[in-house]
Amino acid sequence: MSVLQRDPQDMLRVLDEGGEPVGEVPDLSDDELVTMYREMYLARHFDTRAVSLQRQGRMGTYPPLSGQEGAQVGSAFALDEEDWLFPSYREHGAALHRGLPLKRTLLYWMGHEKGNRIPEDVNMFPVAVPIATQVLHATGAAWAKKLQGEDAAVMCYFGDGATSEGDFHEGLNFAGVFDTPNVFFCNNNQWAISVPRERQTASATIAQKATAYGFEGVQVDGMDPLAVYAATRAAVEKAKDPGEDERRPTLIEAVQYRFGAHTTADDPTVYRDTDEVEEWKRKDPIPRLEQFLRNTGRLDDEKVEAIESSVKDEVAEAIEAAESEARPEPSEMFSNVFAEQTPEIRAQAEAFAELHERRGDEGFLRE
Amino acid sequence: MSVLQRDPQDMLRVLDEGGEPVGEVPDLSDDELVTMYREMYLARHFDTRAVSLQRQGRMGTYPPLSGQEGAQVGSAFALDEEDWLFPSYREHGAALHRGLPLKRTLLYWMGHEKGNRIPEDVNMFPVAVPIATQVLHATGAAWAKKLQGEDAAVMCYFGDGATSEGDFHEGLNFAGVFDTPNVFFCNNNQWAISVPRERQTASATIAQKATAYGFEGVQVDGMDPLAVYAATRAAVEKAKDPGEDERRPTLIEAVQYRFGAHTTADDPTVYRDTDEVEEWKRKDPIPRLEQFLRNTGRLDDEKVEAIESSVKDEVAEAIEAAESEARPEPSEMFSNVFAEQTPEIRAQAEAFAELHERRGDEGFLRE
Amino acid sequence: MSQSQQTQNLTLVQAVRDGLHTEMTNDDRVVVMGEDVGKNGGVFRATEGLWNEFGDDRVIDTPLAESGIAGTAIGMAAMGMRPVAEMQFSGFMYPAFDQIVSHAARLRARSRGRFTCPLVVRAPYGGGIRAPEHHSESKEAFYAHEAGLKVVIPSTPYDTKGLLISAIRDPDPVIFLEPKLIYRAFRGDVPEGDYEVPIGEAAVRREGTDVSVYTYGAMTRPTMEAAENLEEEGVSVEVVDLRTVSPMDKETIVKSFEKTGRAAVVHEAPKTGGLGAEITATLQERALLHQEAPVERIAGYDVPYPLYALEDYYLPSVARVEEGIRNAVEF
Amino acid sequence: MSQSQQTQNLTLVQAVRDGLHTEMTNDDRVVVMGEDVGKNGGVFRATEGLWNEFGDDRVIDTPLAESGIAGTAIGMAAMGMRPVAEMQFSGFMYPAFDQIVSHAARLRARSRGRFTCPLVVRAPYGGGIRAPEHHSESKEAFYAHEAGLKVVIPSTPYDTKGLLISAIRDPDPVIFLEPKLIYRAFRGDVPEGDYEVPIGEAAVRREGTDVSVYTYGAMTRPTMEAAENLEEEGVSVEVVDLRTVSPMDKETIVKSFEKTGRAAVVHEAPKTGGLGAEITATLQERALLHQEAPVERIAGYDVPYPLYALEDYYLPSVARVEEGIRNAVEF
Ligand SMILES: Cc1ncc(C[n+]2csc(CCOP(=O)(O)OP(=O)(O)O)c2C)c(N)n1
Ligand SMILES: Cc1ncc(C[n+]2csc(CCOP(=O)(O)OP(=O)(O)O)c2C)c(N)n1
Ligand SMILES: [Mg+2]
Ligand SMILES: [Mg+2]
Repeated sequence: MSVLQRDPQDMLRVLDEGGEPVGEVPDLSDDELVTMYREMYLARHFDTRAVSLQRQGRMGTYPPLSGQEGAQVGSAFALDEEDWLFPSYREHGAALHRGLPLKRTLLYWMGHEKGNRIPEDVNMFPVAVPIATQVLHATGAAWAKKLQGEDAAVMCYFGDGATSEGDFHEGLNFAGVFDTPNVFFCNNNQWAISVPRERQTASATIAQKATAYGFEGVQVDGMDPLAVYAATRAAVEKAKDPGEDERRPTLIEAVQYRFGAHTTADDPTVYRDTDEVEEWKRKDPIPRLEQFLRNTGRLDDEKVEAIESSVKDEVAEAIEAAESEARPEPSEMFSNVFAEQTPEIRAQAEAFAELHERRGDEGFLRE
Repeated sequence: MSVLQRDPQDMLRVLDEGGEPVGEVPDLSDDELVTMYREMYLARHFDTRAVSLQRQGRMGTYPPLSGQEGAQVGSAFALDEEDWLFPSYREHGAALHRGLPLKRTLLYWMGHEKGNRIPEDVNMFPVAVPIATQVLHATGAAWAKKLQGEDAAVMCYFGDGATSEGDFHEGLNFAGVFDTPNVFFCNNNQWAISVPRERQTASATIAQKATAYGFEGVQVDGMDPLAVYAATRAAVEKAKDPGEDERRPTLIEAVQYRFGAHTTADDPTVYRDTDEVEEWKRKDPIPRLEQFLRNTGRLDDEKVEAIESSVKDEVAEAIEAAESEARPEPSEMFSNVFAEQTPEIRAQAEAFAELHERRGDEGFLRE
Repeated sequence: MSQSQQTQNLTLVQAVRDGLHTEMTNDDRVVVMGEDVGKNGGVFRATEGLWNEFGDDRVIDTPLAESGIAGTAIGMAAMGMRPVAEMQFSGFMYPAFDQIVSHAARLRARSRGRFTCPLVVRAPYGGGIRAPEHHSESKEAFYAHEAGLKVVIPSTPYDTKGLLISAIRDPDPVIFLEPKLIYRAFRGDVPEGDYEVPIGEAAVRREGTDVSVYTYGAMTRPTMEAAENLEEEGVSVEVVDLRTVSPMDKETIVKSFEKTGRAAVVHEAPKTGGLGAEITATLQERALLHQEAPVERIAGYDVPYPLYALEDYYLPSVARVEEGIRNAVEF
Repeated sequence: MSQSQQTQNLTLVQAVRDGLHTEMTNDDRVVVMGEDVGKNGGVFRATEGLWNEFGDDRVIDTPLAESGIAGTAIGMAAMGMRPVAEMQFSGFMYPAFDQIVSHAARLRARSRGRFTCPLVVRAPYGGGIRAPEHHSESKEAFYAHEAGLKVVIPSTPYDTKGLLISAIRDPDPVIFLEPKLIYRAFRGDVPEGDYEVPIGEAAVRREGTDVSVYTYGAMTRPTMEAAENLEEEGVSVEVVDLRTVSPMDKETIVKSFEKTGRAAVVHEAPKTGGLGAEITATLQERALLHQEAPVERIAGYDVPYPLYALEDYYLPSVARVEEGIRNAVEF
């Protein structure tokens, strides 16, 4: 039986909190497993540095991901090269696995549109801030792949809060009707800013919402990267049509926790207990995978130290690069609105340039 | 076990197609049963006349209900005086049960806003044309009743097509979270204009969509008014909190068929087989209930004839009354926008009046 | 358009269908999607026969969900397809409003050109056909105010086909509003096959020297009729049909006004915040020194569109247009 | 406001909270609902402490669904409650757009007064706080173009509280847009307890004789600063703060213009189709004979609102406002 066919209320697990296998370990090479660990570690370290950049006024509002690395990296790992990824705004970890340079992620949160310009060789869509809107884009993209006869799965991330939006419903419903090659991946981190999961919906699980769309929903321990990988891989394969007319979308609910604030503008102590946070920290996906890798001889102190130091260098370099990026030219505001500038936009751009020339940056920048 | 607790894929029935009981006949008096029959009959006759008025150019586009009388009247019958009804645009049968004068329904489809002015003593909302939008109004109204401490259920009608809209999802999700006293009643008539039920969603039933919201969904034979009554009554009671914390909304899927066109502007022969129509006509709720009432001695030829002739008179009178209603004053356009006219609207109304005075109706009316 | 092209005599809605058919034949990235567009051929028959010819993968009946239609179409467009999404009536575009303004309009800018959105959203639009509630909207101003969208409103069968082909070929999203009052009101010559009418260019429908009247869509007809009536009274009216309301052809608009110094705008949309305001503001911005009278705004009233018993009083009529033009001339 | 009332020195966002608190105390039909408005007190703390004081039934954290919030609030309003729905940012109102324009705006008209919709939809609005994407919109023109909605945009703490109380008491739906750039930029005296600032009345913030400048919300500050700078150059600028953008106080608008004959409008919203067009059209409609120069529109550009590295270039700055006013004066 496929892992997708289990009762949506029966959560899939591979590793327990101590890193001991309690389910079937997916078939990944030693290298892959260590890379998975390294990327989770990288995501965590990146996150810590990003939060502190924001605190120092070197970056704008930023949404941290700590605690969610297992779900992000584990799931992104299950994608093949040709597959696509549609993120929300928090999937910096999944993005780095896909190959989005950390510098781009930093630039975006530093207020540069360029950060949203995904390199041509990375099959990923830009960040989606309006909640759940990307579910429809991902469905449409998968539908396009199917109509174009390309065999690619389209992964879409969203939060627990996003499941309340109409666009979540419409996207999954279209996917069910048109059998689009989608994997809908809900990062259920228990909170939508201050609103707890129980206030979001009365259904016992989010996975069971798939029933409404006539396809499978599975709940997985989102703090367990190997369980996440296993479920996602099955869903990716199913999306790519293993046999006659078996291509179907899947809804995955990865049960996890956001250790930090919703964004750097948020203070979670106002609405949740530190006890709850502590409890979830004991499920931290990083030590859990590390323990498993150590227990099975794939990782040791030396390797871990090497990873730590390479990760630190990598992040430091990215920050350095992002910070030395010049501020975009103000004229860029007027480009890329349309393929060709309209006369009105051209006139506005010219008027702006003239005034900027005359009054300089002081005529515009506020302190 | 409540009828609401059955498997959403197991359709509830009370009468078979020949009018023989195959389930528990609900506890309704003879009078009530005959009234139910009469109202279904009235709805059918009203519908026939309305369609022909449209054909004769005496009314605008009109959405017929033939085939759906059992679901409409059976469900409306299950409401108590204090309950509220939120219709879509096709529930003329449910509306007449609630006490909306037929004349109002006619006026509305004759293009008079007055038809949408529900009398003060009728607990019903105006028609909702934008699909599924009324689901949220009904949820909000039920929530208001609960917050105001009033014990009233709020019934909301919508079609199978409506279940694809985001507002359906958001409404049911709110209802589940806030335990609002709602009955969500889906008139699944198999078609959303030309789009068949299977194209609308891949879920096996619409009833099972309730799983996504954490409350019960039940499928009922919508061509069987007694089954509809039984399920709706159970849902109304549940909405009104039979015991400690048991107040919950319910989703009812009434499986039925629209015998005629979507609206008088539609030609169903373009998209569906007459065979299908014929097959469903054999399930017609009116002869079915009639047979049951005759078999159980509640109805005979004489009574049926009396009903027929009183119904004809009633509809004829309503048509007469609607057609002799004066065209609304053009100035009514400018009233009821706000409680008090704004200066701009007042100025526009005055300019209009001046021009109308000067140029007369010929200055405005197109042939 | 080459000399040798054959022409057909089509209604406006037939021209829509012909435009779709032409581009579907030319370009297999084009798909048509929406409610009832398939076997049923659209509630106005704008997609009649396309499903038979192009099949279920290119003429797609969707579930009843406008945000779903627009949002999936955006995803398709980003992946290299050319979706033409039908909204059954413009009054039912609002559930898709977020997808249209937050995403379709901004995908190119947000991604600095990495992703684009060559999407056409078509909708029957405007009043006058005694339709039910919410079926008679004209809210083009909403879309014209959102940077990143083009908004086209044709008034003749010829323009309809040519503009629709241009819209489908446009690399950016186009809102294509079809005045359903004149879907079948008259016929016009429409070339077979391929041609474009460029987006962003107005057409002078009638030359005149006393006053410029700007209009578009279904209001072009009462405006032309009023202009003819006034001609008989000795008033020479120039009628400019905008055809594209965003981006507006300000050059043509201003040029006409420089000649006449007097103007009126005619649209069905409510007066306040309608495009009449934008046109007026533009005229006084660019040509105040030519202005001899206030620009008259002949528009829908600032009230919800009434049910059909009163709609003729709501819509600008020939008489109202005449009076408005006369005010501009006699000021 | 009675003489004896105590005043507090509040920021604009505190005035929002005080207005909500006052009306929740006065009228138990008032409920506050939205995302994170409860225990969290709103992402800007506009509802801070209300949940503690009034409890879960009157300060309601909803699921994350804007159409759901607006639509259920309409149902509540129709049943005699007075919901105040918060949209977390005005850029996230679009999912609720259909409910707002198709229902809230029309319930009274559609039902000929049988049902009404005394609903307030509040949202932090506008740019300038280095917020993420989609958080800096100013699209008041969308709502102002829909008949049946009132649209309020305050610029001072005093007005904020008084207008919010008026909005809650208003028998019809009010869109209440709060300029978040000035949520905490300064403080002002705000009476304790009850008072109303009437909807539909503009305020002359500064008298002047050479030119009238119309603005509202956060743009009032750079406009005032520009006016002061120009005063030093000998230009006397009158500044009119609209406060309510729909219905507009055309009387005050026109009166000022009749005095000065020159005008500018300042708003953050994109120029094309923004309220500057409506104001300009109104001025030339009612007072063309006084007009001595084109009305300058100093507005956001017709481009998607840029990420924050460039937002200062997008928003009308003091320098741009000065230049615009000067153009109007020197024409
Ligand atoms: C349509 C919309 N409404 C509101 C917001 C404001 N907002 C940003 S994140 C958020 C909570 C999202 O919660 P969830 O979906 O669980 O994702 P998480 O942030 O927990 O990853 C809200 C309300 C938004 N971005 N978009
Ligand atoms: C938001 C919206 N989109 C489209 C329409 C046009 N329309 C009117 S009825 C209808 C089909 C409705 O189907 P269903 O919900 O099954 O109800 P039925 O008409 O079968 O009773 C459509 C698409 C509409 N009224 N509102
Ligand atoms: Mg969450
Ligand atoms: Mg149906």
